[in-house]
Parts: sequence; C-alpha cells; structure tokens
Amino acid sequence: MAIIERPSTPALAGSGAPAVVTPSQAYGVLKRPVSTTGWRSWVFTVDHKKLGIMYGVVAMFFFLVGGVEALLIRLQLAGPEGTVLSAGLYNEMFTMHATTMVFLFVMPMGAAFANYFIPLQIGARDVAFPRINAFGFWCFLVGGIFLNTSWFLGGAADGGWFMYQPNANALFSPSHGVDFWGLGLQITGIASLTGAVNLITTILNMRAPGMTLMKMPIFTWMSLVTQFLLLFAMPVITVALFLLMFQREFGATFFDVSAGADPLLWQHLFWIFGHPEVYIIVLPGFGIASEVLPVFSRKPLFGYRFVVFSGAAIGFVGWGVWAHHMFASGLGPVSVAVFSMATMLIAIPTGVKIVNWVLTMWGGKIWFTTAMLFIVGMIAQFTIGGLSGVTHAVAPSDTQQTDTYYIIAHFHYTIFGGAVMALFAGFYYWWPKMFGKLLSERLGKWNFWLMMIGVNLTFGPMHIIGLQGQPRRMMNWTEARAGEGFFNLGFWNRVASFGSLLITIGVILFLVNVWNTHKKSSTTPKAPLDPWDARSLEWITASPPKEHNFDAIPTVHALDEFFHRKYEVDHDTGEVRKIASAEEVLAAEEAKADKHIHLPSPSYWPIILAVSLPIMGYGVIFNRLLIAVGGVILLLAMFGWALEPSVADDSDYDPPVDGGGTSKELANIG
Amino acid sequence: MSTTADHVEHADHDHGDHGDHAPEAHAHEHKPDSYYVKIALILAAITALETSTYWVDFGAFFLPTLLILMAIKFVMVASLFMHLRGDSKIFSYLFYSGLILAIGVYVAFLATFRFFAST
Amino acid sequence: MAMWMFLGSECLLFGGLISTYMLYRGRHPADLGPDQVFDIPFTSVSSFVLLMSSLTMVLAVSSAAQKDDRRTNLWLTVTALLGATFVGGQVYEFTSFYREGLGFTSSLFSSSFFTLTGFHGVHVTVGIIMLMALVGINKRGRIPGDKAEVVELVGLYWHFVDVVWIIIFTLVYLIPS
Amino acid sequence: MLGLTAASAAVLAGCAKDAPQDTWQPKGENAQKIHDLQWPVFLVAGIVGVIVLAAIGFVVIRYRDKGQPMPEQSHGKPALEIALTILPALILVGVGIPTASTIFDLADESDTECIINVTGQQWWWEYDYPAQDGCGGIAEPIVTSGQLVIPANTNVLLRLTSRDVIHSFWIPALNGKKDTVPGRVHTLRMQADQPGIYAGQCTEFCGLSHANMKMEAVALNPDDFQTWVGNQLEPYVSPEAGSQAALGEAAFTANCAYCHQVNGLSSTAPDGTVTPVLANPDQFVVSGAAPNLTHLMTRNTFAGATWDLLTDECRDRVWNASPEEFGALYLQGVTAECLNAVDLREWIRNAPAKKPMYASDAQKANSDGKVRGMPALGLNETQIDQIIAYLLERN
Repeated sequence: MAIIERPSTPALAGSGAPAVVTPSQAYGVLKRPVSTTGWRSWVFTVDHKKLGIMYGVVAMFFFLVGGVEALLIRLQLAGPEGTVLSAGLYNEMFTMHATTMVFLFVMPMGAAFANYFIPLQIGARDVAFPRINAFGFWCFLVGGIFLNTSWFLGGAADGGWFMYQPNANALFSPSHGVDFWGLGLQITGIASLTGAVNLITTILNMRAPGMTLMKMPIFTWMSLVTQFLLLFAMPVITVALFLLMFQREFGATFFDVSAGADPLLWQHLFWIFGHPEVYIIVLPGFGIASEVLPVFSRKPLFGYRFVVFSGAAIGFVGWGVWAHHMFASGLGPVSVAVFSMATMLIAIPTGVKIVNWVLTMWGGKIWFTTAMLFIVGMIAQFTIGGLSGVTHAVAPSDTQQTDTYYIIAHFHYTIFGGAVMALFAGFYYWWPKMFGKLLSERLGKWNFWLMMIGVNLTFGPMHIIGLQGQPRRMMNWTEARAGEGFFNLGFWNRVASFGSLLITIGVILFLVNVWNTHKKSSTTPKAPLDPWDARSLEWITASPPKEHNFDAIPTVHALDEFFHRKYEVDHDTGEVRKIASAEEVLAAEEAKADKHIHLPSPSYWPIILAVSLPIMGYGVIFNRLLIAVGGVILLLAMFGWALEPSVADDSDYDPPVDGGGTSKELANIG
Repeated sequence: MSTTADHVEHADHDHGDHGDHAPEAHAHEHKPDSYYVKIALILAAITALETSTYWVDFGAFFLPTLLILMAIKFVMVASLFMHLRGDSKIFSYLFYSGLILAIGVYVAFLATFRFFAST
Repeated sequence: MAMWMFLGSECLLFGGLISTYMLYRGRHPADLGPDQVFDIPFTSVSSFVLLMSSLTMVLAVSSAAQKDDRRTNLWLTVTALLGATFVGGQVYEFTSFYREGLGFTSSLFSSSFFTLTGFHGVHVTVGIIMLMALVGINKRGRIPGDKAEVVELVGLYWHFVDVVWIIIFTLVYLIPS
Repeated sequence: MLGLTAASAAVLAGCAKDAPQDTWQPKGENAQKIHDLQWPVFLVAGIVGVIVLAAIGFVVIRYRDKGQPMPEQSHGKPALEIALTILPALILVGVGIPTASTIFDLADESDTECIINVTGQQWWWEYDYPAQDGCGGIAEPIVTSGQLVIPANTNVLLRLTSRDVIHSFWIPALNGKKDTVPGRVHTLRMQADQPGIYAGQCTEFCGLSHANMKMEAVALNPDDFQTWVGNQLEPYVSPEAGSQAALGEAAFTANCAYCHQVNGLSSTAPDGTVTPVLANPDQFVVSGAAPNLTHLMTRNTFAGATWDLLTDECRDRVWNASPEEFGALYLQGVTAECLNAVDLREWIRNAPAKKPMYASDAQKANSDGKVRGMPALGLNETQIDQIIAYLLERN
C-alpha cells in the first residue's frame, strides 16, 4: 500500500504534475531500490516510521540482552560468595549490562519514539534528512552488534561502563574488550549525532502551519531538549574515546601516570558527557509521561509552560553538574561545594515536573489503562529516585554513598522506575497508532503490576544494602561483612534477586502480549481510530499512518489540537461538549487531501556507509588491512550518496497512471 | 563524516518547509568583492600584529592582547565571512550556544585542575 | 541550519582537544617543549595562508550567488589549493618535529599537540575534498538543488575550520607555556 | 507505601546490629559530622517523599473515572506553580548552607597531629608511618598492610595515593571515601572515638579482584598504640636453628623474599658472609610492591584483608571486645592456637585459585612478564608447613 511519489522540488510543487509513478532509471551508481514490500522495503527505507519501528525492535532485542546480563549478576549476588560467574566474567557482565542498557536500549528506544512520533506530532511528512536518518539507524545497529561480538572475540570490556583510566588501559585490561567498547560507542555515537542534527532541524523547520513552539506537543519538546543535549554531549565523549583509542592502539600516554598524565582527565571528559547523558535518557520518558497523563486524566497538562521551561532548564543546568560523580575523587573543597550546589539546583526543575504531573491528574477523570498505570507508577518511582538524588547532592553524605548499592538504587529508580516504565507506557499508548491493533489490556495490567512490584523489590532493598556499606561492582559479598540484624545484606540481596525475576516475568508477558496481538492479526479486530480519546496531532491520521503521514497537512490552532477539534469548551461554565468524532475529524482532513505528495526515495547508501564503519573497527583491532577495505567502502558509499539525489529525478518516473486522482486514492491503489 | 551528504540534502529539503517560523534566510544582500578583501586585509593586519609578539615584548599586556586579538578575529570571520550577522538569529543561537557551552564547560574543567591558579 | 548545528557541536569537540592540550602542554622533557620546537615564523605564514583561503572562499560563495559558474570554480580551486598548502605546511612541520625527536608518543605534550592539530588537519583535508567535489560536480552541472546554497554550506564549514585555527594558533603557538 | 519503606529503611538503618560497614553508625568525629548533616536531609527527603506519594495516592483514588463529567480544561495556575517552585528551592537552600559548611569543615586538616601514608595497589593496601613526633612519636618508619592502626581520639592525616589504578579508601564508620589516584596525593582526616576495629573496603572499581580488596582500621588507645609501635620496630629474631621455622626461613628466602620484604632477614653464604635479603618486587610485580611481612602475625588479616589470620572464634573475640579490653586482645596478635591455617595454606599453595589475580604465565605476557597479585609458587606441603611455622614467628 505504500507509494513512492514524486520529489518535492519547489518549482514543481503544485504544478499539476503526475503523482504515482515507478522509478525506472538508475541514478548514481546502483539502481535505486524501489521495493515496497519484503525485506528490501525495510533495509533500504528512509521512511521515519519504518526506521522508528526498526529502532524499537533492535533496542528491544538489546533490552533482552542487557536483561539477561542483569539476571546473571543478580543470580551471582543472590547468596554469599557467589560462583555463577568468574571474577573476570562478572566484570564483563556489569560493564556490558550498563553499556547495553544505556547505549543500546534506553537511548535508541527514545530515538525510536522520537523518530516515529516527532514528524507525526508536528504534522510533517518525514524528517528533514531521511537518508541521514536511515544512516543513523544502521550505525546504531552495526555499532551494537560490533560491541557485542566482543563476547566471542576474546572477551567483552571489563572496565565498567565508565571505563576509568588507568584501569582500562592496555596494561590493566589486556583483552580487546575495551577496544570493542570504544570503537562500538564511537559508531553508535555517530547515530546519536546525526539523529540530533536531523531531529532538531525537523522540529525547528517542519512544523505544521500554526504550530508555534509553545503549541508543540510536549513529547516533541522534551525530545528537542534531548537532541540538543546529544548534539553537544556526543563530541565530548568522541574526544575521550579518541584519546582512549590513541592510548590503547597507538602508544599515546594520555592517561599514563608514569608519563606524567592525570587520570582525572578521563573522568572529567567522561562525566561532562555522562551527566547530560543521564538527562538524554530520562527526558524522552518525561515527554511520554506528559503526553499520557493529560489524555487519561481528560485534562490539559497542568502548567505546560512550566513543564517546557523546566525541561529546558534541566537541559542547561545538566551541563554544570558533572563533577558530582566525582565527589570522592579528590577535587578539592571549592569544586565540591560548587558542584554540590549546582546539583541541588537541578532538583528544582525536576520537582516542578513531578508537581505538574500530580496536578494534571488533580480534578481529572482518570481512566486507568495500562499506559496510565505505567505512568502513575513511574511518577511514584521517579519521586523516590529524585529524592535519593538530593541526598547525594549533599557531597559529604555522598562520600559515604557513592559507589555503593545506594547509588544503584537511586539510578535504577530514575532510569528503570522512571524512563523505562515511561517507555512501556509509550508502547501501550501508541501501539494502536503504530500498528492499528490494541495490545491486550488484561495482559498489560499483569505486565504492569509484575514490573512495578519487581522494580521495587529489586531496587528498593538496594537502598538498604548500600547504606549498610555494600560497594557496587563486587563479584561477591561475604557473610563476614553482611551483619545479622533486620538490615542484613544476605536477606535483602536475596529479595533483590527475587525481584529481578518478577521483572523478567513482566517483560516476558509484554512479549507474549505483542505476539498474541500480531499472531492473530487476521482475526483480531482493528483498533479504533482514537482508542484513548487522545489530544495531539499524531492521532489526526490513519492507524497505522500512511507512508506520507497526512493526506493534508493539518493547520494547528491550539495546543492539544485534536482535542479542540473534537470538543467545544464553554469558557463561562467550563463545560466540555463533544462536537465531532475522531472519524469525522479525520474525514474532514482527508477531504482536503493534497493532490501531490512528495516523499524521499529509498536508498542503498545509508546501510552501505554504515556497514563500512565496523569493518574499519575490526581493522583497528585485528588487522590494519581491514581499515583500508572499510575505508574504500566508506569513500565509495559517500561518493554514491553525494551523487544520488535524495529524491529520484523527474525523469525516473513513468507517466501518470491516473491523471485525475488525488494522492489519497492513489495511495489506496498502490 | 556525513557532512558532504548533509548539505546536499539540506538544499533539497529546506524548500519543503511548511513551518510558520522564519525560513532559512539566505537572502542576505551580496556585498561587492572589495568589501571582503578589506576584511581580509584587516584580518591579515591583526595576524601580523599577533605574530609580532614573538619578537616584541609586550610585557603584562601580552596575554590579554593576544586573547583580545584572537576574539576579534573569531568574531569577524564568524559574523562577516560566515555572515552570521545578516542571517536568521537562530543560526547565531545554535552556533553560539555550542561555543559558549564549550567555553563554559571547559573553563570549569580546567579550573578543577587548578589550571588558572598555576599560570 | 544543520551545518550550524554541526559546527556548534564541533565547538565541544575542539574545546575538548584544546583543553586536553592546555592541561598537558607543560608535561614534556625540558628540551622538547613547545618553546623549543615551534617555528613561529613558519606557522605564521601557514596561518596566513589559511586565513586568506577564507577570503577566496567568500569570493567563491559570492560568485556562486551571482551564478557565475566559471569564477565560482576558480575561487573554489584557489581555496582548495590554499588549504592544501596549509596541510602541506603542517605535514612539513610534523616531519621536522619528528626529526627533532618529537614523536606522537614522546610526551604528553606531543601526544596532545599532534592529536589537536591532527584533528584540525583532518578537518581541513575533508574540507579540501568537499571543495574539489564541488568543483567536479559543478562542472558536470550535477549539484542538485540550489547551487549557491551548497557552496555556501561548504563555505561555512571552511570558515569554521579557519576560525578554529585562529584559536589554535593563538593558544597553542603564540602563548608560551 | 514504598516511599515509606524506603524512607523508614533509611532512618531505621541506624538501628541495625552487626553490619560492620553500616554508613549510619559513625564511630569518629568526621563520620559524625557527615551523619549530623545527612540524617536531617534523609528525614526531609523522606517527609517530602511521603507527602508526594500520599498526594499521588489521593489523586488516583479521588479522581478516578466514576462517570463524572469531563473536567474543566484548566491549563494551570501560575501562582500555584511559582509557589511550588519556590518551596523546594527554599528547602534546598536550607540543605545547601550546612552542606557547604560541612564540606569545608571536613576538608580542614590543620588540626591533624599524625601522618600515615596509605598506598593502594591491586589488590591490597599498604600503610607506612614516616618517622615523626606525631602519633606519640615514631622513631623509625613502619611499613605494614591490610590493617591501618591508628591511635584513638587522635586526628590522623592520611595521605592517599596509588601505585597502579584508581582505588578508593573507605572506612564508613570513620569517614567518607576518598579516591587514591596514581600520581596524585589526596588527604583524608580520620579519627576514631574509641578503641576498636572498623571495617572498610576499596570502593573504586579496580579490576579483577576489586571485591577482594578490603581493609580494616584498628584504633588503639595511645598507650597501646605506643606498644604497637614498639613491637613493629623490634629487631628481627631468627628462628631457633634446626626448628621447623628455621627451615621455613630458608624456604621463605628461596621462594617468597623476591617480593615480600622481612626486615632484618639475611642470608649466610657458605663462606660465612652475611648479606641482607632485600625484596625486589619492582622486578616481578606491576605495581612494584608486595606486602611487607616483617610483623605479619601482629595483623589479623592477609591477602588484601580478605581472609582472616584468626580462626572464627578468635576473630569474634577481638571484634566483639569492649573498648577497654580491645587493645590488649589485639596486641596479642595471632597465636598458634588462633591461627587460621586453613585459608593461609590454601593461599600459599595456590593464591590465584583463592583470589582471582593476573598471575598466570599467559596473563604475565601482557605486562612485561610481571604479575598482578601473587602467583602460584608450586610449593610442596612440607615447604608450606615450614613457611607457616616461620611466619607464625613474625610477631
């Protein structure tokens, strides 16, 4: 049903030229891929929706990988002197668990939602640079695979995800794991950077008529802040990773103390990137929460402006707090005091968000769907995580807590309890939009409760374990230091391990839910057009959306545009009256359908370009010859890319099949 | 890495805008070539002055002089050659936010190493 | 706009490299520090060359805006040549340092110096490739979209690289450690 | 309810018994300062948490869909927003001021009167006491490891550094942690109110055996501390000729003394010349150091304080001693009856099997043939017996 249509060139737009056509002629070096079905339609696609789904699927896969790693860690720690994993394997496990979850699950899952929904939420037909978008996805995929092949090629990285120097240099970490880690992150970093440039341009340039910045859906807003953070944070880690690579591969001495280097250089560079990274992880979740809450409370987001500004404030202040990861590293009292105060400052905008979420529900008419449950759970857990965060902003008290399980409790409450729960809410909320089918609410509620209880059983006790003095990153704990009272480490470690099993079951239920929904795809009924009585622009189109998103680009008059087309608000009485159904709103839009819709054409180059990168990566590690091979592919791909117009030329197309039809009709034919 | 591709796509897509915000304003007026040559001459003069510090002792003014001259050159190239001055404000915001962030963060970073105390 | 964003992002990249250099510039054996190896007159000349390439780049952009393909190509070529001269100077400088005993791994100063200036050199080289590609496809009439805009975007990148050198030249070469 | 659990857990943690690294049971002035700062913060955080969670609970129950009409489409009340922004800001100012003053207070080292150098390496701690007038006077330098012995009620200045990677020194009952960074010296003030033994652990991930890098701080009252100093400086006594220990001395010299220094140990050549046996760990170990074993049996632990030299029974007696009795009990050291020979034998027999280390030939190849940690020496059981007999006299 997908169609490939003529390109958007200003001279020709609206000139009455033909619409549906098939590209016939090769441009550039290879013949342009044109499949609209089968694997080719995915591999060479530049459609932001397909890329979004692929981001989601791959990120979900890595979530399972990271989850298995976490389970092995909890299994090892369930009892004293655990022997499930050897010391070396344990170190690789927690390093890769963190790396996988941060770089290969939460970030790309945020990117999945951003890719899929930003154009829909702002009323655009695609992103600004569709081929770069595809390139970004493939970089993420090949980078993630590259990173994980280290398991089979001599062992994964074992220096912790923070890879502190000098423990991660070649003398102390002789396997190739750290090389894989550095190069793999370099490759996935390209995905983040290109994605950031692309999405920021999209948001700033391609909004529907009438959509001012302050009428933009909040998820798009939070994603915008996230992308800015990525834009400025990625180069910092790039520098750090290059220094690491030069040190390990080419004999430089940036972190070599005997040459006079200062290992704190690495820590600063890493955390200058690493702290904005924290907000990169949670802000998309904040965005999803701020979308879901108003819909199911039947009320606009309380204090939209405050939520937007606090998001932006978090984005700014997030740059000035990195050294709070280093309170114990010997910075000197002045630096510690300054960063301690800055860290407290950031609690204020975060608190604003929680207050606004609660007040959004206040006075509402709350409908407890699975998505809503996940968000309510997320708010509760994020509150706990935020408050424990304030306790480490107090630097002296942080010197007791840092590098203990208390920190693990803190950031899992924010990242798992906050960001990941919000992502799950996003799945349930947007599934009908993406696939036209509803996930089962019954299974969904089981999924929610298992995860909610599981998260609290797993990470709640870690507050206790940490305050009882159990350091993190230890392959085992001993009875001698466990204590015997109510707060003894043994009992609570077992509880935590048990909780991780509940989370696992919850995640499995989610997968079952997805499987059930799609296995019977012929028998399960289509989801209603507007199952949640939603409020924002992405719902003013078919589910799943057509390849061109909107038949007619909607004109925006208000925040919560869709709501205002369905309901009329009496300003005197505050009474809300329904004036149109979702179907009617959509029909009205479709009646105005654009005659000519121009979409970018698929391309081979993004995936070819991306694949050249890990080849060069293997080259750096194993055989310099491969660098040349990868480099040649890279150059050829860039050359091919540059020569290929992002949209096929006029002459590529056959004459119109149906001169008079609108694109909507043609879409149905195609 | 993707810069070459970047601008190619850029050219194609900016015209597909349907936003209500300021369009990509490239419609700045074109100055005669002599204008740019004059700027280049000024820049060259500043560079000559900077280089002269290698031979001439400026005493206490040495460091501030060099830094100020550097800043002048930077701003001149950015605002005149790259015509940030005539372009849409949003470009300035994007670029200078990166620049200022970089300066702020890295000055703080060097400060934690007591870099400024020792020199 | 995307180019501006990319350049904003590059500020943090070079900021990191410059900071690393600033931190480590004093860490070297006494006879192989910046004050001993730098050849200020030589570097001043190559800095001047790069600065002038910004001028020719502006002229190329200006010609492109006036749709004068021949002059555009001329100025683009001159810019690329000036850039190549600069890179050539850098290569010469590196080899002369190397002969004086300052290798990449000699000291923290040399590692961070070569990393910083090397990154900059790679940027210039990428810029030269972009310029030559522009000339090439321009000749074949293959620049898609608005030609002047493409030239201008390459110009922005080129000026940025120049601006970075302005900073490096002052902070690294002129201010002694 | 979960918030309550978390908050009350935090508050109640102070009541737990027998958790040696509990961060809520300060036993020294510095830890007390941290505690005085942190418990009100935890309390406030707990109260705020309870209020927010209660509000969520209230909203969720009160405003669930009971068929009420569509609510008013209110976009918020700026006055309420601003009030709710200022309120947490005020709370944070209230937290921030004492935080800053405590930071500077803890960093003040002008009142310390005793200096101890603490050096971390994979995967154990070395403590050396320079000759000084502080600590009640130390005439000659002392080098020990595993257990940091300090005079009670005295402000001790620890100068922390590392020989290889970053470690972190942490005795929770006495002070917060401080990283030991190679190439840098960090300082940490430490003071214990009462004689006793305080557990700690390396808390910066430092490689393979990070979990097995523990430490203990032992506080003795000043008189006992002087006794301890005197004992550490006692000259070397050779084992009685022909005894098991004398054979052990030879075995030790042949197998262990390459890396482990025993002050005063010497070897006699057939011609009667006596040369001191000097360890040269630089040549064999990446960090360039191995624990000094001169007075091994005055310590209660070995191998990075991971295993005890005392049997469980004797260990419990020391750990549970009252502050008054503690000093005498600790100064007894490890006697033959109390020696935990099981773990010690296993360790000498094959150290890397007991504690993961980089000591195999293949692993050594990556680091110029040097080990990180103690290699398996291939000793036979007789030699092990002899060495243990010898070590037992290192008191």
